[in-house]
Amino acid sequence: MISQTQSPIIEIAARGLAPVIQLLGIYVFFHGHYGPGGGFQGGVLLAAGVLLLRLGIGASHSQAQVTSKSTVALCALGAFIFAGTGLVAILWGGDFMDYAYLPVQWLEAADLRYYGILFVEIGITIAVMTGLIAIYDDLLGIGNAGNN
Amino acid sequence: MLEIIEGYYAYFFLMLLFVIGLYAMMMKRNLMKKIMGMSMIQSAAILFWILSAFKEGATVPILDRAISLDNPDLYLNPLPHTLMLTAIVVAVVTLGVSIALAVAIYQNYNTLDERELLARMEEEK
Amino acid sequence: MKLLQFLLLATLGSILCYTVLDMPPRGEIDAPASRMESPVGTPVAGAYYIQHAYEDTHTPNMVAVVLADYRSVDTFGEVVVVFAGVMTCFFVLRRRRP
Amino acid sequence: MITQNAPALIPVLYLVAAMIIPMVDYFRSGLSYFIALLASISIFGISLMGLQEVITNGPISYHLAGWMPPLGIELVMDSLSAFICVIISASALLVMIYSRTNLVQELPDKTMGFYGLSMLFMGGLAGIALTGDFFNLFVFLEISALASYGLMAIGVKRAPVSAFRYLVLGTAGAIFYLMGVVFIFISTGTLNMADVSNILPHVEYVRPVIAGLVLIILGIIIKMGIFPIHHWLPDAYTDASSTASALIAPIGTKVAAYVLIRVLTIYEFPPLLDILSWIAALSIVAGSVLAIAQPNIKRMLAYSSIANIGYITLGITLANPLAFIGALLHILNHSMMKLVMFMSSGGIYNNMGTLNMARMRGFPLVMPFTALAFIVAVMSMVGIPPTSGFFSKLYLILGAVEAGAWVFVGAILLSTLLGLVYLFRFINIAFFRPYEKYDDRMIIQGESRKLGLNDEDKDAGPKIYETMPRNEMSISMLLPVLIVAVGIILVGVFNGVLIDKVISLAVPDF
Amino acid sequence: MPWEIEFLLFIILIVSAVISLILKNLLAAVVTLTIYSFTVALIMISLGAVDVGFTEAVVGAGVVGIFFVVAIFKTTRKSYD
Repeated sequence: MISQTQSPIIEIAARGLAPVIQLLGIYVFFHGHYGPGGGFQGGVLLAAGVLLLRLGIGASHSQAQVTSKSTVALCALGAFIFAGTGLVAILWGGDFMDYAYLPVQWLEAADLRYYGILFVEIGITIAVMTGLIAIYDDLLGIGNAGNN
Repeated sequence: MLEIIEGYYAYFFLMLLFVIGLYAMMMKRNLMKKIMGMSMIQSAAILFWILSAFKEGATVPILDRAISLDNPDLYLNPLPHTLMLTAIVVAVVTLGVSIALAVAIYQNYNTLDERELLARMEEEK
Repeated sequence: MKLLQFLLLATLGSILCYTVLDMPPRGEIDAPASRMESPVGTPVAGAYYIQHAYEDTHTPNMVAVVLADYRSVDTFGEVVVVFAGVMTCFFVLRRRRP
Repeated sequence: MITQNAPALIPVLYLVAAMIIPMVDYFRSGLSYFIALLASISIFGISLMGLQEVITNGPISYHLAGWMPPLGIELVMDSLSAFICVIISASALLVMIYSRTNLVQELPDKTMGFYGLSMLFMGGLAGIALTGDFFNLFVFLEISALASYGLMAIGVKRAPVSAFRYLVLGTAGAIFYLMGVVFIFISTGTLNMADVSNILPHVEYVRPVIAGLVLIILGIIIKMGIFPIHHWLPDAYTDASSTASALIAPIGTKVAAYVLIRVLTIYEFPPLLDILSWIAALSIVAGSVLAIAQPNIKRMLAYSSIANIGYITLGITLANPLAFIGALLHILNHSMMKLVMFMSSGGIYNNMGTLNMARMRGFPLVMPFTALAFIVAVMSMVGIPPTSGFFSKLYLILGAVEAGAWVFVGAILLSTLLGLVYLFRFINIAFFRPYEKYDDRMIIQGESRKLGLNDEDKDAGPKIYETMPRNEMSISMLLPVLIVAVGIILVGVFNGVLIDKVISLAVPDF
Repeated sequence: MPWEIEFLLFIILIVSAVISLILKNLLAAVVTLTIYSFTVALIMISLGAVDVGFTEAVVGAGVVGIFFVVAIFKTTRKSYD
């Protein structure tokens, strides 16, 4: 799993399938307002695409999308987007996570909540995607110095 | 009798699953099997919540223009579904952490069997 | 010792089965969680969410609304749980410098 | 604005600090400590402001996301939770100061992970203390639990095994809790604690409610480490690194005891209280007896934690104001005691190279200030008058007398006597024997350079030295220890003021 | 969905749970566990929880399986019970 595999079938299948899975993940994420889906499911699908690449073509060749070094920081960034939305609401006078107080004047409260939900789900997607990849990398020891 | 079975069979199965999971966590020697038992009791609790949201004859909690909102009995209760999304994430992450600890144990002691582990820890002392 | 554990599990299982017989059966429409109003007059969350989710947020998927607006702090906690798990795996398994 | 938003800011700022730490570390390493320290200081200030506000203006009910309580999530900051928050943030601040030099010696390449996890742990605990919603409590419980599994898993070689055991038990506890909450939810239809306690008298499903409460309490008891289910606690505390155990031991189990207070005040069910108080009495005696047999100081302290959590549970379940005041005072007192003892045992391990009490001969001569603080904590543990431990035990005994429960009075007194045995045995060895040095870790680095030893000598086994180096802990480690030791005496002397101003407001109506 | 189908799904659930605990080959046990989680997802969807069922299907069949397989790859495959 660490080095590139010998079999071309697996590599071609992984290379071909991973973008489709990730496209599906992005679709699920954006369709979360209207049907089953949302940040978490989309994030897991995006992570599944990357994990398929990690399994199929080897860890060192699949660093292009998400590097092992940056996963923890990106996961923190995703969670921080979520928390930051709430803190902005506090700064503009509302309660924590009250999207109606987000500083966008030309939208009414209901629409503001619509976009607030979308914004928060971006954070969830980033955090879940990179988080699952980070756990996988740690389990295999990919991020360790000297094994990379 | 059939009514009781129809109304309560799901609860009974879930309780059975809960006990099976607890059995695995208490009695199985292999750490991986313990982790599997853990994921079983987690899904038993999660299914229990989902069951509490179920209403006979109601539709999924996504707005349908054809169904009026005035009568909430026509939609399933969205609250337990939401909570269980959170609980599933918690379950997965706990599973990941437990697997990480199992890998760390294997790196230190080269076994996953609880008895061998105890024997090796005694040797070390 | 093993017999004792089996007995403990069997007792737990039978107590739980005895308990669930007192619950509202599967799919009961009149269960407390599905009512409009609780016995003391406070609104019950489930019915309120169904009726007001769309007008409050213009989002048809009620689960997404409850997830990210009404109970957003649970979801915040969920994301932090993911982050905590990542940090734990990082702390336990990853080594920066050899 | 800060006071009004204090209930949300206290947990969220901890969590945000935990998120900032890896992001900053990605660009530049070495700044984690300052972020954690800054967050701890500011949150300590915010919780003091919150306590002040609660005492003057009454409880704050904070509606997260702007929705009213049964619909949204409510954070409740009454004087009880504000008191717990102050304890949490103060001990976090002290341990953060303490970790400056100690952590670099213990876990040199893992400082970022440690500070991130400790911030997450504190955030989870503060969230547990403040939340007024059953499911939200579960989420915060899992945050703090996951962080503590990680913190416990690094230490001696067998630490992952202890952490894994704790993980299995802790997850079982969390699932019991979740199962209990679904029973309550099915029979009441709400998750808000205040709402549940209003609705419960009108509920027609009685069996699920009782089963749900029992399951919830079972889950909490597993996290508390009370007697029959205490096996994870000594291993976990002993095997973790000393900074991590100084962080977890003072407050980890107390917050579970606080949750027990919250759950028990929701619904009156007397048989449960009786059973719990007997378990607590058993835990007091068993913890003290088991502590006597331990040679390792951290292990001894862990067993004494079991006894002390028994005191707290007993005070809660006796259900009268005096015992309740005793329990709350004991939460504060025990946190301070455990802070001093775990922090100084970390310093002792660094300087003396051993945790075995029989080998700490002459340790007051090596580390005089640490020994002074240690003596204060020991006095407080046994209950000698000017310290706070005396007063908390006094209130507990008065409460037990008022409840007419003489067995429990006997249990407390017996445990005090046993405490005298194991602590004065240690003091006898440490203070009245001539100095000898055993080094379990062979030789620490600074020492080996000083003595001109090279690496081959490291395999030579424990050594005895005749010289008596004056080797006090570094100032950043000593300062928090001394602050807490002074605090123990101050709390003891001014306990009347503390009880009048803060604790008596937190006592519920019985 | 008629409750008889759900009853069958529950029986599959219990049987796959028991089998995955009995099997001595951990890799086979993990495969059975993914069957188990997929059955859980089916039950959730039959109870009307589409979001949760979707999540459980994605997570249980995908990520959990990968984690277990990686862990077995890093440790050992055989188990004594």
